[in-house]
Amino acid sequence: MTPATLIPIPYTWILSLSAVLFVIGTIGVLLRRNGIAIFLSLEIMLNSANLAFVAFALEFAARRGVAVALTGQLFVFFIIGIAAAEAAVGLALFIALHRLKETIDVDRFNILRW
Amino acid sequence: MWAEIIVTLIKLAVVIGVLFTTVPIMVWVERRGSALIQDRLGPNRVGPWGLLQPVVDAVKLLTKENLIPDGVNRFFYVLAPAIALVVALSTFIVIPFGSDPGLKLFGHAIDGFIVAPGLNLGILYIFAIASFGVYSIVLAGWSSDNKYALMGGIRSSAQMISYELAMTVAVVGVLMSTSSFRLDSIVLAQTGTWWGFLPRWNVFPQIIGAITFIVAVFAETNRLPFDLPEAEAELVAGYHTEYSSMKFASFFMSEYINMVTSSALIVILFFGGWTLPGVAAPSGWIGAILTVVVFSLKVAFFLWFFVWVRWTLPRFRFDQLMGLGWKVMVPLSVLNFVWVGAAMALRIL
Amino acid sequence: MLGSLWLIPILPLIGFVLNLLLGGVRARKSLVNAVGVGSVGAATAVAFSTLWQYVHQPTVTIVERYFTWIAAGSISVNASFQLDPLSAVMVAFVTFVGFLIHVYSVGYMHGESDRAYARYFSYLNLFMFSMLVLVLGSNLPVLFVGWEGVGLCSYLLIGFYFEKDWCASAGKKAFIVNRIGDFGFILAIFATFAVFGSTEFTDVFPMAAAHPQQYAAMATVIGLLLFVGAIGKSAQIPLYVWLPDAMAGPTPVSALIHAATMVTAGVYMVVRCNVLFRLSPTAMLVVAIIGGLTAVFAATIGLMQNDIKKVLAYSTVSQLGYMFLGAGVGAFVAAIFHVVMHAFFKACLFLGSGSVIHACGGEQDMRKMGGLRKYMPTTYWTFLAATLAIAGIVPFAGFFSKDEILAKAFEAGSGGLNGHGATYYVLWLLGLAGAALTAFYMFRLVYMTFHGSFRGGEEAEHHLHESPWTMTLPLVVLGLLSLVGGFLGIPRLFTGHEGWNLIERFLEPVLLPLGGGEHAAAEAAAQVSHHVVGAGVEWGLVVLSLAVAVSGILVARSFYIGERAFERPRRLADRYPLAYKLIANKYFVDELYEAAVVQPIHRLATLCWKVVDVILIDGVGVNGTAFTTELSGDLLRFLQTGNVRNYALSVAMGVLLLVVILW
Amino acid sequence: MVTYVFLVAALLAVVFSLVTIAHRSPVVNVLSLAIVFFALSAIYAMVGMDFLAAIQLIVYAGAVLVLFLFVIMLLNIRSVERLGSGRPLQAALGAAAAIAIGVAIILVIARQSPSFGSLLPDTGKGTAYSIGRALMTTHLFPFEFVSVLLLAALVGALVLARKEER
Repeated sequence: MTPATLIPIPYTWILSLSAVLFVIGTIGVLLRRNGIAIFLSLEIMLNSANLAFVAFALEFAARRGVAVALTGQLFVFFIIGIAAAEAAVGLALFIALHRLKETIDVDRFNILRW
Repeated sequence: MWAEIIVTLIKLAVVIGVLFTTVPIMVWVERRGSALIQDRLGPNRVGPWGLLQPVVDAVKLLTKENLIPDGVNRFFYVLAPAIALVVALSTFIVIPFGSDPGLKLFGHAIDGFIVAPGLNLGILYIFAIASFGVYSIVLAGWSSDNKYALMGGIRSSAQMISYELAMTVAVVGVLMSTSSFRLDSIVLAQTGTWWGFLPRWNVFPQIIGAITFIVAVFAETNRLPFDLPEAEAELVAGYHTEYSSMKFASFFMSEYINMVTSSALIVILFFGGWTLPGVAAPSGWIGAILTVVVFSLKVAFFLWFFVWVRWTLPRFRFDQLMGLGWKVMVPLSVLNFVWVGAAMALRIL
Repeated sequence: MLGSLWLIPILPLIGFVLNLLLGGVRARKSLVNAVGVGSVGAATAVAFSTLWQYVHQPTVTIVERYFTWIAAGSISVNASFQLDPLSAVMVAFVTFVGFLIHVYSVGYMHGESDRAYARYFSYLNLFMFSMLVLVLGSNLPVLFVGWEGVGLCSYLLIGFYFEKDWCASAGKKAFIVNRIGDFGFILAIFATFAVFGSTEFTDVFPMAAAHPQQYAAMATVIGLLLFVGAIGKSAQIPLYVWLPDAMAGPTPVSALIHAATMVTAGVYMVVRCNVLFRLSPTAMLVVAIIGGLTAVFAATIGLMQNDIKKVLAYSTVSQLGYMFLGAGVGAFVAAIFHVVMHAFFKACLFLGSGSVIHACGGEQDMRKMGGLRKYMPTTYWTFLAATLAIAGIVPFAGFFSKDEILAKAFEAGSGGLNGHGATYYVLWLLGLAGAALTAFYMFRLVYMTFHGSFRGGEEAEHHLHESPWTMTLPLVVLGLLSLVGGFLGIPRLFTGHEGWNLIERFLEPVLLPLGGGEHAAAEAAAQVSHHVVGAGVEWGLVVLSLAVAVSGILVARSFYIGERAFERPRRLADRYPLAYKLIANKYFVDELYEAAVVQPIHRLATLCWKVVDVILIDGVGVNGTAFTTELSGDLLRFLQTGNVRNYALSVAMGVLLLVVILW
Repeated sequence: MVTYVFLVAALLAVVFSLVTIAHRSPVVNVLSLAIVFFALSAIYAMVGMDFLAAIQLIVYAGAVLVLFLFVIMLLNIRSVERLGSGRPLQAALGAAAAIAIGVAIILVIARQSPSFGSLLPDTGKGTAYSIGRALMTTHLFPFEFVSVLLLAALVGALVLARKEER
């Protein structure tokens, strides 16, 4: 294996980007009413988590001096898999809900209460 | 540094030039071919055998009024054909179209007959970029504010997602036996012969994968018998119903460029790329050019195959299309993948 | 076949599973026969070939371990089988008699529906499996598995006609009464674990035999607990009440389970654990007393029963009493000898009675029979042979075995075994009286059934017929065995030579010699007692018991044969009305149990239901919890807005809190 | 050069994720999210995780977002409400909570030393090789688990979206 070359950006930058994206996603989830928009915001949150994992993987590889940062990347793969599953089920849910009420405004679905 | 950029630019220019000239030739071939198959004459007025007909068509399209209908979402309406063309062109940069015995240009190694030699992702890159292709169709259909266009767009997205699966899994067999994403490695792995006469092409051990891939590619390029997104009998012209002039031409061109890319992929993955069994390419520029010619001939055959199939087979119904994709193509591709895995585990392959 | 003991029980188990499935698809009877009888037949063949090889082999005990069944800390129980002379004898006669009764059942049960037929044979096969596990098991838990298995089959088969209420309750009664005994047995297993750290026979018995003083006290406890189990399974006082009711099942079942095999499991178990019993004079005495009392007590009840199967049932209880008497006086070999002989003649009697019932169209009351001799000669002659055997007439099977037990009891009395000479004399007298009673009631049965004229009406007389060959063949085989079976164990007295007592020579190794001081002395005394009684006295005893038996037969003849039949018994009943009423009602034992045990438990159960269950559990426990939950839910539900975004906000707040906490 | 690429990608990601959550047209939302994914993919490729970059594009942009578009067109949603409209208290609290979380995280990050991660080297076989090995050996259980999850999601989506048979 060839020796690792340094990336000229600190991993904290990548982490900070991840944090910013996470906040944006959270705001989207909390403030949007449209179901699909909420899902899109969720995807942003998931991707910010992915980015954080990538950052940690790089940092881990650098500190340990290993050439390949695997575990962090694998986490990202699993998260992508879960995100795909979540999108499929979630969208199917919204199709079913739309059939019921002709809308996907989540504030209209408050029958889940006493 | 500069030499590298210049070499790359030259390669880019050659590739784009060839692609753009292939399109009118293909249009002519398609029209003459369909006439041949249907026992008609076809275009025969402009130039010898109507050869100049595509040129006239191009001029017509370029000079037509740039019309944007009322009620469309202008931004996406314009964006859609642009995406189509960009995607079609950018997939080609990882396709190796000839053998490079270490030639130099301006004192700089040309680094293979491939636009982006450093991209290890190869086939994965093509899949990644090609997956954006569906956006152009979906956006075109949606922004046109036309129910036929919308139907075409929805159909297209469903179709492309479905067949992308079969296509990807069919390729996995080749990737496994080569253990590389790089297309030039895949070609090199196919040199030589089995038992002295059978070319070492992937099509022979992986015939199921090859068939699945070819069928899936037909669906991905929206060609007959899978051209449901633009089925004229049902949807007028599908997602590009509302398009005219150069924007229509962009869709038109991207479809033909995709055909070229697909044919090139078929040749590289399953038919040995630029290699010929039992023939070693002569060294130097002449040998290199010869490999490019061999590759082009193979691609040309599959381009003709596209035309041939289009004018021979009838169109599927949409549910048949989806059923074929999910219930036949996906299992078949998985079968191929399992076969390759088993064969590799048993050291047959 | 030696080395694959598992094959013997597994064959009937396969038969059980197949027949269960065949019953589900209502298969034809011929198929069920092939599976049910075939599997037991195969098991019999395997058993006999195993026995043949075993007899020709010098090894005394063969233990086959299959897998560790229970492993918990220091306790470990193997699933393993053991072949030694005792289990060899048991396996041989269990499979043989079982096979004959399977054959007999083919004829007897042919009137059942296909489903019931398959069900019957599957239960019977399961019984064979369990019984073989019982006798082959090489430790107490495995033995217990078979023990419970035969109990279950007994329950299932007693309640075979479960659509009749009294049959179902007879099954329940058998099960519950047996459970009381099983409780003692389980405690005995635990005690064995606690004392010896193992329940393998090959571990426990040598250990106990080597250190008699050390284990004497615990041997009494374990022995008595084991005997409680034996009392339940082998229907001794006070738990005998289930056996007469068990006659509700089909007659072949009564023959196989409730006469020949299962009920002798208690005797087998006591003999198997003879080392423990021999260590404890108290346990031995208790066994002998219970056995002797039961022998006479059940015989007196048998005098006045009119149901042909009930007579045989009480006779079985009585004969089991003899076996325990034998075990209790240290004549373990004689006890097992009597088990085997009893299996032959009692199975023959039951099967004969089944043949009679079959001929009379299901009638079981002897007062409506009579004169059947001319209609069913085969049944009659085999029945007579078995009756002579049970009455103890020379040279039939029962003579040798019963006489051996009585002789041993007398020896115990005269030798003063364990210092209880007087008690053993009394027990010997009881046994002698029981022998007279046995001869009487058995011939009463024969005379009432087969002699005289038919009393069941012309219509029924018209239908009288001999049974088919599948039923008579087992009768003939068992009748012949009743005749000659006793020659397996001819005592020294007749031949002047120990060698002719084949069964005793074969079973000798089971009785491990005890080591150590005083017990060795007691043992020696018991050995000496063999020779305490001289040959003259022994001949006297033989003549005495024969005389007693013959007199019983003659009394029966004068009571129930000829012109004035039935007159004298009626006069006797009139003269002693109190005694008559007492015996005819079986000493009111069932009523006593009802009042003393069943009713109080019933009342306790009612109390538990009304107070504990309804008020405490349902009221306070269940409804109280529900009420509390509902109340808190009522109060907390206002937090539940139903708006998804509120929930999401709560999650976000929680994350914030978490970040702050983890700071 | 790499720094500039990173900064541009980061800027693109932030801007277009803001567009994603704020724009009123769902199609615009989806497309801007596609650009965000593209930017993240560029960052992954830049640090040497080329396989991850390709998967990010193929799965997210090529499949998940197309699914979103598909549903938007199926339900024919032309435009949605403004960001934060309705329930002002929820909106205010939500924004405050989100920003507080962000501030907290940034504060945590700020305490870390800004060390530099290492660029993953080109081993010739690409990262796909080692990732594939890891998925089939040390991480086989989660890998199989995800495949079961996807199957469950497939069935679940079919059941949920199917029309009720009357």
